[in-house]
Amino acid sequence: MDSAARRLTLPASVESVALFRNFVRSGAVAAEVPADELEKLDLVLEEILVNIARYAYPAGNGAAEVAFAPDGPGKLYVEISDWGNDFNPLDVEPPDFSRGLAERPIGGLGVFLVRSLVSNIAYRREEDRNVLSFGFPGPGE
Amino acid sequence: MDSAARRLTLPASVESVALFRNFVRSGAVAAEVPADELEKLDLVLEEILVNIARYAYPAGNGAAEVAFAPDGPGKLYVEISDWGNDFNPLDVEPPDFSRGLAERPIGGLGVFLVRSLVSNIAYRREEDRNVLSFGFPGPGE
Amino acid sequence: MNIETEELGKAVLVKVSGRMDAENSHEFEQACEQWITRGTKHVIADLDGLQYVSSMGLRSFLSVAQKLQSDSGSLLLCGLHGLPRQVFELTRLIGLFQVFDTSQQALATL
Amino acid sequence: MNIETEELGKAVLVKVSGRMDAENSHEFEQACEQWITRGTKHVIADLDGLQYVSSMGLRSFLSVAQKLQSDSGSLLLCGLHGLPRQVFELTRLIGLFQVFDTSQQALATL
Ligand SMILES: Nc1ncnc2c1ncn2[C@@H]1O[C@H](COP(=O)(O)OP(=O)(O)O)[C@@H](O)[C@H]1O
Ligand SMILES: Nc1ncnc2c1ncn2[C@@H]1O[C@H](COP(=O)(O)OP(=O)(O)O)[C@@H](O)[C@H]1O
Repeated sequence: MDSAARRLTLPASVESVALFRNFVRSGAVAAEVPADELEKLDLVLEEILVNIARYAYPAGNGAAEVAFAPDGPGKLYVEISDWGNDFNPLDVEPPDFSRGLAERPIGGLGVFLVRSLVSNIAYRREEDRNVLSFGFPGPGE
Repeated sequence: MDSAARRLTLPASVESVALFRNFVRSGAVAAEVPADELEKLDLVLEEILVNIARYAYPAGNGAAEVAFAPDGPGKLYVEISDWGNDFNPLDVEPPDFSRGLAERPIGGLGVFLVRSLVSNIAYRREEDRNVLSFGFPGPGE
Repeated sequence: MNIETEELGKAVLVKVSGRMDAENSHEFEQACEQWITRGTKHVIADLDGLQYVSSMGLRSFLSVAQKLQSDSGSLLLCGLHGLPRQVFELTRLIGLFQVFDTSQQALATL
Repeated sequence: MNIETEELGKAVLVKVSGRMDAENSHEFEQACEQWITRGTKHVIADLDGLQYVSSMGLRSFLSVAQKLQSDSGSLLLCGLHGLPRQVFELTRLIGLFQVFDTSQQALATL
């Protein structure tokens, strides 16, 4: 990302999610992302960051990093990184929609929601870092 | 710095100073730095970050980064980086206190103030990055 | 998030408002489980005041619904709109729940 | 930062309160320069309400004092305390200015 990027690194914990959200929200407002898209952006950030907090560091403490830059009118480019287990969320299978209530697994919806709400999502492993990047807003439903 | 570090990167500009200050202040409060030291911490951050904004990037845009971690009870360890001109602020000569008002240079007090208010200040060049680190509060006057 | 509950005879009405996220969705689950252990069969979740729900909230809805169904009860939803409705639609959870406009309509089916 | 000015006969009183930093210290300089161009010789800066001053603020005080002195005037300070006093002391600027407790005391010396 170029020098217009903003970047925040915090411990990978559920408590950090609100700080990350406020950080990116300020950038989204500055980039004139439509106001009615901001809660969707919150949702995308929560899903990805809660997963990093829950799964990336089995041993406990590690960090998460969020960077963003404006990406044309009303658009934001976002990158989220961690230094945990090598993990590509784009490899997660979509939920099995054929199952009824009783058999429906309780989890497995977070990555699917993220993919539904952003554009140009991409994953790369960069040395010891997982980097997930995407554009926001998504293509619209 | 270990994984308890928080890190914020923003454009090197006077407008970013307030965001950096709030960021570090929240960490200082969490680390139980005494409340009456917080404005001194603001001052140290302003002096260093305004210098980066004014002098580090002659071509204009560049970034500044602030990281901190708790450092024992009531203490914070802080690192401030930029990717601009190779510059060691510890090489700056102290102000010439012998001059009277008319001959006194208008500038040259910022680095001196920083050195007076922090502890264990150190500079290192790390690849293309200037890193200034220090402990806060300083040793007391 | 704010939770208010009310007994309505055949069901318990649980009004959820505000933001339901990773930090607080367990509170909804706990509130429902207290009623379930006391013998409640049907819970009507009134989501009219709900602004935001993430997948951790969806987990809670699924988990409560499965518990109620396993004892021949049900979780009914009403007032779903805005982003929360979109989230239920995107994840197709909408098809697994009975969804009503108002709590009266939900109650009338029991 | 807030700036209020008042004519006191031989001097102009400039009350500065709040935080004087890199973003706003030029406002103090501008306020003083307006009076200087109108012929004011002495400025009394009342810093009783000043909580914070950084080196950019010190630059402004020095610059105004030098301008006044070059035309046989002076910048007098009063009400200096707390962190701003510490900053004037650390940088030894305190020895370059006449510093009083109150604006009356400053005015009485002119
Ligand atoms: N950052 C991560 N590191 C390792 N594994 C992950 C990460 N994020 C997600 N996963 C795995 O992918 C699965 C699907 O994630 P998700 O769709 O968010 O659903 P949920 O977390 O509710 O199970 C998780 O159950 C977990 O096994
Ligand atoms: N980050 C930096 N990069 C390059 N030069 C710097 C930097 N910081 C300070 N300097 C140089 O050091 C000098 C002293 O800085 P300082 O004590 O803050 O006083 P001032 O900025 O008011 O002159 C500056 O005038 C500038 O020439």
